Amino acid sequence: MANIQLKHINKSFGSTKALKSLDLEIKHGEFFVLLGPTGAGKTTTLRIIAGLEKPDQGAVFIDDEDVTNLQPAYRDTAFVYQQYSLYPNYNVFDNLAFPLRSPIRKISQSEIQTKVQEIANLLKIDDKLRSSVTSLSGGEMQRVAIGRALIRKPNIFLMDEPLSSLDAKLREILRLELKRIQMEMEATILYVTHDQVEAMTMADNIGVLNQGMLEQVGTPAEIYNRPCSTYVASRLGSPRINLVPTSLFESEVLPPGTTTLGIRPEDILLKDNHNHPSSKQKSAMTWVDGTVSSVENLGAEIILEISVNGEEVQAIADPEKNYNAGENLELSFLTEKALHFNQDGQLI
Amino acid sequence: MYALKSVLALLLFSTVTLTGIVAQDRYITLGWAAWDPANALVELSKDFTKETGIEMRYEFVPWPNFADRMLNELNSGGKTFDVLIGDSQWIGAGAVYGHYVKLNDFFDKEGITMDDFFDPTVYAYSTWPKGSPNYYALPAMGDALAWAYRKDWFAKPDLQKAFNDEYGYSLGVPTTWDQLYNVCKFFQGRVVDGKKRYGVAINTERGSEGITMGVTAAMYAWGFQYENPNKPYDMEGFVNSDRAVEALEFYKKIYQECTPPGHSDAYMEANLDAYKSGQVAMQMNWYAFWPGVNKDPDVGGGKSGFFANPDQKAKGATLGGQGMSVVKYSDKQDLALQYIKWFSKPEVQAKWWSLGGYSCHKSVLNDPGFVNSQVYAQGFLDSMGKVKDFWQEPTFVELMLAMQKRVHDFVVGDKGTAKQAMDKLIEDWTETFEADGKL
Amino acid sequence: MSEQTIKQTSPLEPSSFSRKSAAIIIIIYCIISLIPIVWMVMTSFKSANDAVSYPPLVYFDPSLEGWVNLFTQRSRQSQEYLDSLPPPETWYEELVRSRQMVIAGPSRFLGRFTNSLIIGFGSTFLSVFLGSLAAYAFSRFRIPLKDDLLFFILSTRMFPPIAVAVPIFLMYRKLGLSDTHLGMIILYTMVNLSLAVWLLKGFMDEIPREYEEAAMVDGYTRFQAFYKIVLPQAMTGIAATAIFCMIFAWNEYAFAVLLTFSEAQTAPPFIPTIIGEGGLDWPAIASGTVMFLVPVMIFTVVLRKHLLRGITFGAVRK
Amino acid sequence: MKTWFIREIWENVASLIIILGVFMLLQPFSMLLYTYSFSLILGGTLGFVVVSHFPSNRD
Amino acid sequence: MKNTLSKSQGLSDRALTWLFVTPTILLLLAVNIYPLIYAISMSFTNFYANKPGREIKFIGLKNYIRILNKEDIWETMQATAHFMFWTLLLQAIIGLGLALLLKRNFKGSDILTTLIVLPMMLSPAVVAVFWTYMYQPQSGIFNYIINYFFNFGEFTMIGDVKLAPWSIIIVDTWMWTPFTMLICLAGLKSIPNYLYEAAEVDRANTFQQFLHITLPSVLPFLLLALLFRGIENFKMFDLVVELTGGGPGSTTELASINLKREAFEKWRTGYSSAFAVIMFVTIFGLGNIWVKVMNKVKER
Amino acid sequence: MGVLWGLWSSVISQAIGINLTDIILKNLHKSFGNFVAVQNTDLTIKNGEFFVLLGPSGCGKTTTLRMIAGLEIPTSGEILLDEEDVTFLRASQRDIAFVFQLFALYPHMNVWKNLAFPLKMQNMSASEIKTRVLEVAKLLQIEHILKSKISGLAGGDRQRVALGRAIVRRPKAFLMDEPLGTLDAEFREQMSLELKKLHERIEATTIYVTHDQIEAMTMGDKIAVMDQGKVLQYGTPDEIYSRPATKFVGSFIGSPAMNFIPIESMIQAGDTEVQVGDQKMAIPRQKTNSLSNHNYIGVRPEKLEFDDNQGIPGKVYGNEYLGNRKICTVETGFGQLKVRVAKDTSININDSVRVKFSPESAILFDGQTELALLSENQ
Repeated sequence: MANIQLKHINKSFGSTKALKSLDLEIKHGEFFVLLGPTGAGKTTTLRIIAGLEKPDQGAVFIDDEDVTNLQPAYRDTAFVYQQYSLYPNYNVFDNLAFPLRSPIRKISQSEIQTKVQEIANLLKIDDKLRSSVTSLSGGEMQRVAIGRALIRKPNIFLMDEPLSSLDAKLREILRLELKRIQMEMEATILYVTHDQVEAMTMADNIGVLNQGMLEQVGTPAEIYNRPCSTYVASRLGSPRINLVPTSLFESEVLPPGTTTLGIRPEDILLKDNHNHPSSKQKSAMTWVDGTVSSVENLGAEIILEISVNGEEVQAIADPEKNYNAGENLELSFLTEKALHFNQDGQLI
Repeated sequence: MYALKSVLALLLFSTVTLTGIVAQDRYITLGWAAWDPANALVELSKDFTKETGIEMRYEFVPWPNFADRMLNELNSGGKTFDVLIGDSQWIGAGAVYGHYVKLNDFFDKEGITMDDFFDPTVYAYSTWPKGSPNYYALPAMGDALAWAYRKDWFAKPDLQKAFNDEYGYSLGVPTTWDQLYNVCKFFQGRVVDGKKRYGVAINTERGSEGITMGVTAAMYAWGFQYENPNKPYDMEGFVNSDRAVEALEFYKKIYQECTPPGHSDAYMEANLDAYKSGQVAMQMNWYAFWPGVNKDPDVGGGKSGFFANPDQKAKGATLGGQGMSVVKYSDKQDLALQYIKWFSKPEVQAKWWSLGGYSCHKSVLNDPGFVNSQVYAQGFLDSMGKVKDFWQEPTFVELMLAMQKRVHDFVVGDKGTAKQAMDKLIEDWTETFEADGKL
Repeated sequence: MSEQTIKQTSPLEPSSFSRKSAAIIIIIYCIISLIPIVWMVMTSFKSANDAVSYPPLVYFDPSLEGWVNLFTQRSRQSQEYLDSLPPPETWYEELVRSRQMVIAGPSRFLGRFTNSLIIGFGSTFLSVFLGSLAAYAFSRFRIPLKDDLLFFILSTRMFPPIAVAVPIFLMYRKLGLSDTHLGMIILYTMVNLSLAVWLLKGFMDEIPREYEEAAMVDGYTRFQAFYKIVLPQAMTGIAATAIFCMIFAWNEYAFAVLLTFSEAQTAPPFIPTIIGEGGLDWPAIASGTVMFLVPVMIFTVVLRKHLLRGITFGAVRK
Repeated sequence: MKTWFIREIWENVASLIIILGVFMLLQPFSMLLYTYSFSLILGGTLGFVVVSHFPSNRD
Repeated sequence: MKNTLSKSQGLSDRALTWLFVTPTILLLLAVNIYPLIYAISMSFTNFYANKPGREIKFIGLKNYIRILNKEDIWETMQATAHFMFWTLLLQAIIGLGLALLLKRNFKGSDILTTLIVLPMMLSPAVVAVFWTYMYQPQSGIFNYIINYFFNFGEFTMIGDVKLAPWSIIIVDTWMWTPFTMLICLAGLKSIPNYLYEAAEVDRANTFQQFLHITLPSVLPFLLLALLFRGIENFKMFDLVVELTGGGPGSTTELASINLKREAFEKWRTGYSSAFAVIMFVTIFGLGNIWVKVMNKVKER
Repeated sequence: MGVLWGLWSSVISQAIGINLTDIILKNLHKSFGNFVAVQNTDLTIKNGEFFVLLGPSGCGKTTTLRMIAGLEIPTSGEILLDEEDVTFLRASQRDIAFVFQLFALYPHMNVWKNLAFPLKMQNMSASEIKTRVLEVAKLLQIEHILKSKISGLAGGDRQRVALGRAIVRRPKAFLMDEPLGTLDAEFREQMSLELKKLHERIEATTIYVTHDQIEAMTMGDKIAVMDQGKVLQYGTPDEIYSRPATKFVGSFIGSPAMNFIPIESMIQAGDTEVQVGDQKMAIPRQKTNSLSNHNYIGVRPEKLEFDDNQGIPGKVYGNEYLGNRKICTVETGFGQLKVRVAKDTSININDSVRVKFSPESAILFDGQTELALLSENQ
């Protein structure tokens, strides 16, 4: 296990700049998630660490050693892909054994046998060892792929959206298991995803990438609660954060320069015949009028889209209550829960 | 990977087995056309191997490819052949470009003299420049274009009567081209022995030399000349003379009116085929084939007669035949010369004739028994007495191919007039001679 | 509208009537287009006389004459000579004797056939070997002027053989390569290489890079990854390419007729020159043709799934 | 300025010239057209090679 | 674990690129580009390959001028054009027709496709020899079958000035219609079914679907096939040489056959090199167009 | 009332130019060879309704949709469109629009031609086509790409063009087969919103097929949940979430899914508690008997809570932070249970906890039929 440092990495493909002076540090035993939309530079970062891509500028350190010019084979990383991770010309056993058989590793046949067996047991695929990989289901394939990464206990696991090709239910299960395995093995994982739920639920630390630049690094709670920019704020949380002009809640006392307020939907309070906030809360709030424009019942909660002075605001409401489109209500929020952003979208 | 490996293994294996084949040392390779006389030569040469211990190998190339193949070989300096029996017209190129070994010294040393050989054959098959005492080949196979006819049909009384009714003279061997035409026309489409027959099979082939060899047979009979006898390479008025044009038109008339359907690209084999299968009453072909025809189960055994090229306004016959040369690029010239020495012996020449080869040796031809030894022997002598040959220039092939095209386009391709064809031929030939520096 | 009138499950599928009529037309076309091939096989079992009989014979007494003629050289002999020979030992000798001939030796056909095999396999191996290397590089690496290089490679295939043959003939004459197996192997490799590169590049493009990258991360070099991961996966493609190269080399005529004469001559220029007793020996030619074409037909049937890519340089895939 | 160097358009122009040249080469109507066909084909082909290096308008 | 890794590095990608590409490029340079340049340089001379020792003179564009003013060669181009025009037309119509029929996917269409494809895979030269047998005026099965239906009496396909051009068109069409068919079939199969369904719900009738969906989709494929066949037939040699040898007269003497005669029979090397250059510039030009169409088709 | 509604809808349809249509499926059945894709389906889709067919892949929802469109022919049953039996009519004779999962835009035509195609097929005049296309392009805000090639379009634009092609003809009904399935997750959210708004504007009868339960819940006026060719439940999103008719519906709807606690006893009418392991737990009063003695209690994650004293004992296996909430996975003797708790709940992995639920939130499912057992709560 090792720590990883990227220093001032620049990388361009033709005229597009994939990474712009990226600095990143991943500590030993950390589950680090790089979050960003397609094209943000997540995968490029991963490939630079693996050695599959060379940075135009900057250096990569693994365990404080400069590996920028080292071939992938000698970096001892493990890569798990979204798909195509398994070699279709080998069966499950051979796929698992493949990294161990590398000529630079010189591991005896019997040792390989034991190690494969161990990993197969851990991942509950021991009954599939002799199957051809093409006969496996999607979930089993991804287990084998993760197993092949685990088997040689590399410096670092690099995972490129490994769960995104699976269906929702399976994703939920593997998410949980992957986190458990990482904790038990104390593995260092750099995990790339565009799915904020995966990032929030698994990461020790999240790095939010935007157009080749790292916007913010922090624990899920830090990033959720104190996003440094409107970009980061809107990447996390479902339903999305409300970013509204300050004019909407005029009476607020705001820090100078604030142009946008960020209020999470769950922090919007509703005052109507259904809702009675406590008197202590009441004092800190300004109430405005709004009209329900649509109601989305997700079962466990209701998402109300409320139109306030021409702005659409989303709020989470109790599913027990009955709302109808066109209904008028008053809404507010707790001052301390609001995030203040300036003109450039930066947190004040 | 296994597939790749096995392919590689197979490749190696086949290469190894192949290289194993080439081993022997004392042998020579003789190249000739694939036809009946070649088989006779194989039979004849068994004696040579017996005498000298030198093994003989052969490469007989089918006629349509013969010139192509051999000239390719010579032009690329190939060592495949030691002895080559090549067409008379190749002598020029063989001598000028040094493909053939000049044989004068060898003849002198071994006491072989060209005086022992029939003069027209020496002139045609072995000298360059023509008629000079520079010998590049030993006359090996005398040949000329002649005709075979169905003697058995000609003898049928009902046909004789019908012919007489139509033409006013009796059906027999034609002595002029007019008569030849009458006979052809008579048989064209006639039912004989219950089957539909056609007049004649003549040369029409485009690819090598076929139609030229046929057309010149007619042209010579009309008195055709290639050039002004007083001014070499002056062709205007000779090549496209009225006689030449008339002969060409006559040939086309025969082609259009008297040949079997589809006879548009025929030379030796096709003519033989048509004749042997009973399609035609007559065929044009080389003497070389007559022994085979005479022995043929269907048309041989007296059913066929043979006659020399008929005359019209002049005497003439198209020369065929070949001389035997030693290839300059050969590594075994000594062995090859040994073979030529053996072949020139009178007793070998005599056996050569008896096996079906056409000897050019005077001891054979002047033998009193010669004329009666075969039914076609007299004709052969007659023909050889009046043969004429095509250009024997080093640029022979270009000249030949030009004539092939012009003549074939007119006769078979039905393009333009005879005069135009001959005019264009002069253009082509002039171009060639100019490029060669002769004009 | 009643239920019976519609039998197909989807209204867009062709009705069974239209399927049947399509099938009938196709079958008729198929029969017509197969007549030459069937006729060829039949002719190979005819006697020389039956082969040229009029009207053409559909029912005939099968004879192996054509096949015997294909493999032997014969010479016609007089009856007396034949009588003087010891009785024939084999069935084919007997057959030849019955035509008043004796076997003078084996024909050249087998040699030409072997030449076809050697040159075919040799050039196929070379072009697939070099082609897969080049195809991998073109598929994976950034190469300057890649598109131009690829077009250049492709264009070499399109050149008319006759046009290229002139300088090649002269070059080979200088190098002593004319009429040699090696010369023909190099030549056919050159022609096939473009097909091989294009086809194999197509196959390799379809193998996701992730596979070899995973292998490289797993501790293998790029070359090992190519060898262990890419090649095995491209195996069907390689096999298909190999067979296409083989078929090309097998069928090629123009170069063969211009650059080979005897030593290295392949079958296509030879078969038309099979001579019988005066004229073309059709049953022998038919036999040679059958023997020459059957391997290709078998390949075609086996390979039908890959056919399309091969014949169009991989432009169209199924 | 930039719009003058669009590959697709010029490729079509070059293709048309080549096709016109090939037509002239093969037509049975006029010897004159035949005589000048090769210049057109050669020009079109060389032109094609040049214009195929212009930037594509899809980039 | 890390210590077990040996530090010797494999070949870099760049080195590997050159290692992989160079042999191919070198071979093609040696056996293709060198001869090509050689041919171009010879085309400006009066070189005769069968006349060793003869002075080789630079004669500029004279060879080109002669070829481009020579009626004989123009005529071979016309013969080639006649051959190309009809083969392409027939193959387009029959090939597309067959493909449309085969697309109906009846039982056994797979096997029938394979059988139809057979002629295409055979050696043209060998096949041609056999067709000459079938074209025999009396014993040939082709003539027999035609006479069975139409009774033209005795006729000869390859010997007749009027019929010979058709004899080669028939064989080429027989051989290569499957090619057009296969590619059209691929084009047809590449049309996703949902396009027809979309057209159906957009209320297009069957004919309109053919006109607006099938035809536009299959046309690029057909063009690809025809261009390819056009290039192939422009340089056609083997099939026709063995079938008619260019005859009767010069009626089927295609450009390649004429070139072969000039180069390998008359040995006018310089002259024929110029002819060769004209042919491959033409093909190179058409090839560019072909690749353009191919890339368009590939994008689908 | 009915008369009024009819009048009102015809007024709307006149205004927008779209006919409103009832779609009725009667005992619809479809099999491919031995495989039964859809069995005995009865559904009524009302005028102007946004109707969602929801189910996992292969459940028969798409086949049902295609039968309504006329792209498949039912094995048996009837389809009524506006009271007309269209069961055996071809799609082109039905006047419906279909939005395909892969959009099915004509690749060789540009956007304009794609939009104009359906109108052209009706031999509409060129000028009218132009007005209509422009109108639709404006509605969908795709005026700027009208001349673009299809291959150059982004997913969202293709989606809009596909919708536009459906709208432009003003059909009787829209059928959509997972139209958002191929879009990126982020984009999907936005498009589903747009789609819903579009529907609110034009109010056309829409049948929407999806496998994504969130899409179904947020967009559908009515949802029919299908599995293995059968419609399991049919109702409003709320009904389907809170009162799943079968165990499958419970597990298919909701994220995370409903928890199922197995119980090994018969349920009798009148029961108010069940034995779970070694403790008794309160349930709503049951109205029917179960058929088997392997049954399940179904509880939604948000209805489970931690308790110090009572409930099912277990260990925290996973603890997933989601910003506004947490999902705890608890390993118990009855399998893993997912508990949704507030975001500030402090809980750690491997903590020992007890999980309980309020009696009224439990739904019991018969182990044999997997149907929900009726209780007084419903």
